[in-house]
Amino acid sequence: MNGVVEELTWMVGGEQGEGIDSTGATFASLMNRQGYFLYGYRNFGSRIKGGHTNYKLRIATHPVAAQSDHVDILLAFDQPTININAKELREGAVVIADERVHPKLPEGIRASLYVVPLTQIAEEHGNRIMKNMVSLGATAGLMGLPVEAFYELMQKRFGRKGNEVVEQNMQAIAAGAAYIRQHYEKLEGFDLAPADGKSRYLMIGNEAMALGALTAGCRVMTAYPITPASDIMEYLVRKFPKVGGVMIQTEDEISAVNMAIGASYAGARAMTATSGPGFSLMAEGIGLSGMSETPIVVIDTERTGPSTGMPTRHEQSDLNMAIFGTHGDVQRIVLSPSTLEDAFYITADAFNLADAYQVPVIMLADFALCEALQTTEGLDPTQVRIDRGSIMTDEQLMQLPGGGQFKRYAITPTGISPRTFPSQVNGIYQADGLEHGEDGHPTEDFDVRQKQMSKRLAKLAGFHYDRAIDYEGPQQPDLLVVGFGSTRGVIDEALAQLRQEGHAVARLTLRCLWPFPAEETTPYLEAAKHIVIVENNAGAQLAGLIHREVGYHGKSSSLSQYNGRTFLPSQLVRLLKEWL
Amino acid sequence: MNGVVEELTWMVGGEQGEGIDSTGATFASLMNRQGYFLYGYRNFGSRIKGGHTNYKLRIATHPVAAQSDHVDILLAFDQPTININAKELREGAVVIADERVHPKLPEGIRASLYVVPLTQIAEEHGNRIMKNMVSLGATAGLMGLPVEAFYELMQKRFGRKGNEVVEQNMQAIAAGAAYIRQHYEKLEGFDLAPADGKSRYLMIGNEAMALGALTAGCRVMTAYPITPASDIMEYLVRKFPKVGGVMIQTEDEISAVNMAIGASYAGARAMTATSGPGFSLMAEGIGLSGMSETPIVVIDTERTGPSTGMPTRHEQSDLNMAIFGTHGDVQRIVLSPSTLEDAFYITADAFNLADAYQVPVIMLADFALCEALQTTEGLDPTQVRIDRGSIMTDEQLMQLPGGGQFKRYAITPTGISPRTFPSQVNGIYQADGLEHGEDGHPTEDFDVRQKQMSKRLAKLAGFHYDRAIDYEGPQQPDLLVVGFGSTRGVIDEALAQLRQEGHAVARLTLRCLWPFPAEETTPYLEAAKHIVIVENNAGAQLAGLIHREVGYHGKSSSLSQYNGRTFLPSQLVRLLKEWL
Amino acid sequence: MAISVQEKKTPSAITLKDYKVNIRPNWCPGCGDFSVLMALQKSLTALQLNPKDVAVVAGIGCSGRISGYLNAYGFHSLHGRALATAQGIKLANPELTVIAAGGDGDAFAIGMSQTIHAMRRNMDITYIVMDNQVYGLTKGQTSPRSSEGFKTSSTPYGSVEQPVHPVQLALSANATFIAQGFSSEQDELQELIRKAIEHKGFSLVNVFSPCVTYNKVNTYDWFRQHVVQLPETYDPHDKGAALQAVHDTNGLCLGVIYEEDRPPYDELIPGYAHKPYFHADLQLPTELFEEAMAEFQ
Amino acid sequence: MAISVQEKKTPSAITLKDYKVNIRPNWCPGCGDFSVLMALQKSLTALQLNPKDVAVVAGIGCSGRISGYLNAYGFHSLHGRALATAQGIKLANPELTVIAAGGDGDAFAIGMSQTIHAMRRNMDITYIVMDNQVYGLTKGQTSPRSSEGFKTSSTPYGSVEQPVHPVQLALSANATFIAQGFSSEQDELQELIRKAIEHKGFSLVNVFSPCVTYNKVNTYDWFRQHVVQLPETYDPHDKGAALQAVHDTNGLCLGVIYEEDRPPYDELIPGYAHKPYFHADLQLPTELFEEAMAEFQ
Ligand SMILES: Cc1ncc(C[n+]2csc(CCOP(=O)(O)OP(=O)(O)O)c2C)c(N)n1
Ligand SMILES: Cc1ncc(C[n+]2csc(CCOP(=O)(O)OP(=O)(O)O)c2C)c(N)n1
Ligand code: SF4
Ligand code: SF4
Ligand SMILES: [Mg+2]
Ligand SMILES: [Mg+2]
Repeated sequence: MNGVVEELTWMVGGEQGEGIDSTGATFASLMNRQGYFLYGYRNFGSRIKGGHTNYKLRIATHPVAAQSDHVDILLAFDQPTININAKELREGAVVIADERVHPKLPEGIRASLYVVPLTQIAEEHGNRIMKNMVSLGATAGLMGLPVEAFYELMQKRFGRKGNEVVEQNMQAIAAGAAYIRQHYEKLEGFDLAPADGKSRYLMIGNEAMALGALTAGCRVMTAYPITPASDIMEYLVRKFPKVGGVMIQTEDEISAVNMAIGASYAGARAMTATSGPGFSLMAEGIGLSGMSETPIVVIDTERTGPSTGMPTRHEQSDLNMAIFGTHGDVQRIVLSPSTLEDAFYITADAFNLADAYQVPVIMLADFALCEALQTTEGLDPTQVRIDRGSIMTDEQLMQLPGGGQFKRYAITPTGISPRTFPSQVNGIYQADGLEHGEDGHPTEDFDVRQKQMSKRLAKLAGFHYDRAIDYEGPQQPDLLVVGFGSTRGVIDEALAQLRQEGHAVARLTLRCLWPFPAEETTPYLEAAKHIVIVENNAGAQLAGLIHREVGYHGKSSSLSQYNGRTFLPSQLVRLLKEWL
Repeated sequence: MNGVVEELTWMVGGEQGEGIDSTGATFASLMNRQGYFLYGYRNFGSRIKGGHTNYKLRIATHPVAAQSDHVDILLAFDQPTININAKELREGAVVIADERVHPKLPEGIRASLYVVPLTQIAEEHGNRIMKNMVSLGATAGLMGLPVEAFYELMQKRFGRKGNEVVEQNMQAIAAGAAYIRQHYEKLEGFDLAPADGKSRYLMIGNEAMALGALTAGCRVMTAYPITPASDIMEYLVRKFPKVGGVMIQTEDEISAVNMAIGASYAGARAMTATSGPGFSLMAEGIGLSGMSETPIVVIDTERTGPSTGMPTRHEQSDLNMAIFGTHGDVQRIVLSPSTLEDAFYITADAFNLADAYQVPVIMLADFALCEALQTTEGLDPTQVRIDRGSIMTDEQLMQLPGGGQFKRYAITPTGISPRTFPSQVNGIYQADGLEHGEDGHPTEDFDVRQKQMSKRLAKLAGFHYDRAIDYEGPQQPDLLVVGFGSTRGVIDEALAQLRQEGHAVARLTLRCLWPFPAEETTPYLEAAKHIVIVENNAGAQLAGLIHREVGYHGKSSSLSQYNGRTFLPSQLVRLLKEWL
Repeated sequence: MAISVQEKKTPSAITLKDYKVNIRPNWCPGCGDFSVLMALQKSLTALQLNPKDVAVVAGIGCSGRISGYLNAYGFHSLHGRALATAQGIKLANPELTVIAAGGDGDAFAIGMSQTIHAMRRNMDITYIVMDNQVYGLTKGQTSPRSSEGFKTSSTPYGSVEQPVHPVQLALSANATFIAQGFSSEQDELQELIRKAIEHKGFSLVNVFSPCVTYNKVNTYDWFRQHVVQLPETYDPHDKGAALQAVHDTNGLCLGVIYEEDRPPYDELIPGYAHKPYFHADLQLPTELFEEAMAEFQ
Repeated sequence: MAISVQEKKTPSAITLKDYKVNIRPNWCPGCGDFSVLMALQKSLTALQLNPKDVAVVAGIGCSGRISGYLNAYGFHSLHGRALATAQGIKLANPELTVIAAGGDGDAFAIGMSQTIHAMRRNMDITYIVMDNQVYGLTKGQTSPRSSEGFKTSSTPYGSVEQPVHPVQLALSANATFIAQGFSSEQDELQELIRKAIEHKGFSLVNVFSPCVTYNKVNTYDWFRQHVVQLPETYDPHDKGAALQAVHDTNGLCLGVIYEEDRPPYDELIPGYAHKPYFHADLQLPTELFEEAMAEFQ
């Protein structure tokens, strides 16, 4: 086809509470149904109404896993949307704005301004809130999308309100499209190449993690609301009744983590999810989980810190806390999903690992991964097996010599001691946060302490996790870019571009941060000429971790961004070139 | 003099609640008054009455800062005391035990057992609780100490109960001494060389820290009881009325840390003190202190972890938590006293540093340092200057252009912004745990965020602390032993012995752990042939920190002990020889 | 001895303008918190307190933004910890008028322990709870104040927990001043806040401050229909009567519900300085240091 | 629906010996906690519960050691968090008899919020507070239950805070069963604990359990002189009467003070499995997974 493009970035912006989210979601859904790959990123503030918000949607014929550099089409419901986002507009972009706000382009911006009476058209079609539909129609008009494409979606959305409503909305869409076609010349560069029409799924990382937990058999979730973790509790509370599970909103995060520990002790797969401030409050509980060897899964959805920070902005700054937070030497596992699929499979793994090693497992997920809307080809529940680890069967228990309590913390070569659950005959023991002997009773015997602590250390001594790392690129790159979490997508995109320019560059993503996968990473770190550690925090926390665990101080550099934004591909390309 | 020794170790043991502590303290006081140097270590369990406890007192004509390897004299009130401590007895040691318990020495122990009717003699002198005095008399008899030496002490202790009581106790002491002299031959090796008679001071680290805080102008302390930190609140609550200060026992550690933050915001020098579990609960508050740039001092008295662990045993395992605990990137300073004098001066420094950099300062003190009784020649309050850092004077404020709030978080080259206190005219601002602009109001502007976070980073970028390290030994040692906290004393003693054996060994003690004193330590680390990092935790936390910050993975080894005990000099000598 | 409100008056009269700042609250139009803010500003003006002598400490929530919306020293602290911070401020400078403020989640969920202990501790501070019976800022989950059956994103099938009763709890926790107001009754609210500040000791003002976005049950109208004014004859000094009133009105009575004369905490601290520490000479007198050292000999 | 106590009876009768362990409590001789332990063991025996079906969760304190002194599944959790852990256990296996226990510091200082919220949540668990009005394990500091003027190492000049009133708080927090006992009245205490366990929903048994080492004021004798038995005629179903009784006896009444029939939490959870999860098939049915995925199309 002539002049078609393989991807476009569309943004809708306006005041918080004006329906920006739903406009974005509707459009995303539409494009998903066409078979496009999407990456949607919501920019919203920590307030309910008012203030600028926008929804940036990247639409492509190929998988995309990062925000794009530029906006091609900006749908502006107010003038601030234009002002704030003007610098993101590519040369030749189109701004569609509501006539009612008397829109103007800032000086120096080389874009076309399409002034459309969005509100007026909506009102003419019966209701000003249909402004959103009119604007989607205008978008369709600009992109040469047939308005009929909306029909199924409108059916799904307004069907139960009656055909009339569906029709009304369709007409509003058509009117928006028509207005553009009538008043503005067709522009090159806005026609998307047709998609493959395949049916795919669109979800955010939080949903994928919640679904992963559900699939892994998690049946008790305890949580206290906090941005951006609340999605997870809100998802599970809706799903749990179907599987007999329970989500309980606790009075605080301290209760949440301790309740999860209780539930796990009594045999449930239990989890909690929180973000920075709540995660800090869980420090003591995570220590109890470690000391009492009670498995739990804690999802920490990172946001801009420290303290309350910027609750609705991106960051990756809880790595230190996840690995080193809580007093004393607490054995734990820290995992970090880097894709939507990771969010699902690694969360499911987290439950198996927690059960296998009887430790707290922390899922460290960053804001962008948690909240960005992404396309997946599908998630495979058959890849999720449920393995509850070392548990005494009733038969085994019956064969134990009677008398005395069960040796829950038996010293074993692996450090892993089979456990029992309350109500099992012959399995009685005490779980304890104090140092304890084999039967769980507190001790102050120096030798027993030594043995129990060594046992706990032993558990993770030879830890290996299949998904610990993901490497992509030549074996002896000039530059190895290391990262974790959502940076994977943008790094891939930047590296693709650098490779096109002839550079030998590679990516190493850490999906297990602790126990640090030294064996898995060392060959790659060793082979690289230079290493750049890319992360979204001010403390270069991943760099510090790598230095601590395997060194390479001399040939590694740190690239940290901590303004609440994700890296953009072209920005990363530019920054990485410093080392090329 | 013939056959005198330069030091002796005496231990008294019995059931918790039997007055073991006070017997030890009395003897320590006596020897202090003679001018001996002392190191007293109490071994007690996390229970109130019952269970074995002992008090081990090292008495020397020269400074001592560690437990000794062996016990010379064991005063045993019960048989378990003999059994438990038998392996610590040096060959030829004397065990003085109460006849009433029919004491026996375990097989293979080459010591003399002096069976003395302690209780009976006490009863004969009027009161069985004087058993303790009788036993001290027996000790005196063995050591050839004149019983008159006790007189002043008895006066001080029982003076207000009347002369009769003093006399009664003196007679009990005399009877104990006489019994030994009459029934047992004088042994070689128990006569201490005379001390210099100089007046010195005997205190525990917690008292030195509390006094340091008081001297530095701390006037608000908020705390929740916990072992081994409670001494500090209990000391200050008694002293504060004299200086108008206030100690408030809060409902928990969360309140404690936030109340301290409030007090500091309003102009007080404020602190809190806790141990592991409480320290974990303070994670969120420490983040708020960092983000709002409100100085506070937090003393963490480490005990055996993780979780509730062993509350009355030694450990150094909160280093990771102190430096890396709390979500997000929180700027902080972590100091660690290594001697009694450090406990005083560095605590005082902590308040100046907190005020200077407007950050939380964490005093990481280990159990042995907090609780061991040590001799000091004196503490000099004139070395403690009070510097409140950058504060706007009323005059400066009056000269500000009116209108708008005070720019509390002004961007400055050093990152340090002058502050005001409520009630100052023209100084109104909001302190905030959310990201904020210069006037403290919340912001979600990416650039402002970037600037404020960079400002906070800048504060500690070139941080230098005079007392950051202490080095002792040759410039190019074959072995450099690195440690922090109370290990300093025992390392010194071990190294002295190794030097006598001709080894070139040196000690590097870190008294500032964060910001890591890379510049100060690198020359020493570089110069050493091999490095051994000695610490009392299972996670080799200090080793990890050094690796992270400056590397030397290749030539450094880790020596960790985590059974709740301190290292002993001969043990350390033996262990270190592995690298010599 | 806390400095009395009278003494703080400055020669030039304080006007409402002195408490205004140039920042537009980010609350939703119609949010009950606007009225609370205005009532607070008016009370402080009525008391002729100089803004520099007032510290407002807020928790985290929509309500928690209040500290940034008036001209006074402010501390936007942590979720649930405003009272702890506020008490610290009061201790460090007893001459300040200290107001803590926050939401119902702040006060009665995560901050429940802080709330009850502040009440029994009875420092001379005022706590304003903006009680909208929902979590506003986190987008509408249930709160411990939500009624049974209340549907939210975290309780899609309706809440199954008994709500907490702020006034009853405060009565059991020995709070010495307890009032309840309603955003729609701004004049009364201003009066209540003024009295609360004047009260020597801990004062609670629980305010029904509707969340127009997430609480479609406890709306302005709902409150208008359900609140009950305490009669003129009501004597707030009788705890029994207070309990009865709360019981009879299902917790929905407005006015000063309870008041008791009890010396505030700072008057009871032995040897307490009773003045701002930042003005004080912090040097430890030599004789005190020596006395302290002598104990170690 | 919680399994009723009757159904749990095993053919071979449970005797006190079944609840004994071979560990000597490390409490001081004479500590009130011995009696609480014995009363608990006797109640469980009286109820003919099999030890394997009982979980005892304790906090940290002298009192907190109780979970290790009887033969039952135990969890020695964190200071102030026994109730959170206990609720988690109950959720995961509603067939268990879950007892939480701890000290007054545990319950009313650091754990205050957990205590109040557990009460209003009304899960079917029993909470035994060993209320000695002091911090025992940390060597005798003041507790929120200490009376004004009480001298301790942390209040050498006497406590200046109002103590908290467990029963009043529990009444305001909607606890559905509230009893108070005394270590010296072991038979009654055993009876109270038994009734508390039988009660469906949250039950509080606050026990005056003297600390003979650190509390020289509220001694056995002191309690003997001050406690008041509720009369035979007393009806625990009347909240007003309960409040009155507590008021009249200065909080020192013994007996079942309040009792109310309200469905426990787990009966109200929509779709809840009501059976131990560890027996359940955790595999997510394919149709449910597909249904879930379809929502993302
Ligand atoms: C420790 C912690 N947990 C959770 C949050 C997230 N959070 C912010 S405000 C809020 C509750 C808001 O409800 P409320 O206190 O009633 O205030 P409102 O917004 O309704 O005024 C929560 C849970 C947080 N900031 N800190
Ligand atoms: C988070 C935390 N803070 C403090 C402590 C120390 N601590 C242990 S027991 C206790 C209080 C004991 O009092 P109480 O709960 O009344 O129990 P009692 O010993 O009197 O039975 C405290 C403060 C702790 N273990 N954990
Ligand atoms: S969400 Fe509710 S509480 Fe928050 S600002 Fe809007 S109306 Fe007010
Ligand atoms: S200190 Fe008190 S509470 Fe603790 S065991 Fe002794 S008597 Fe009991
Ligand atoms: Mg609210
Ligand atoms: Mg107690």
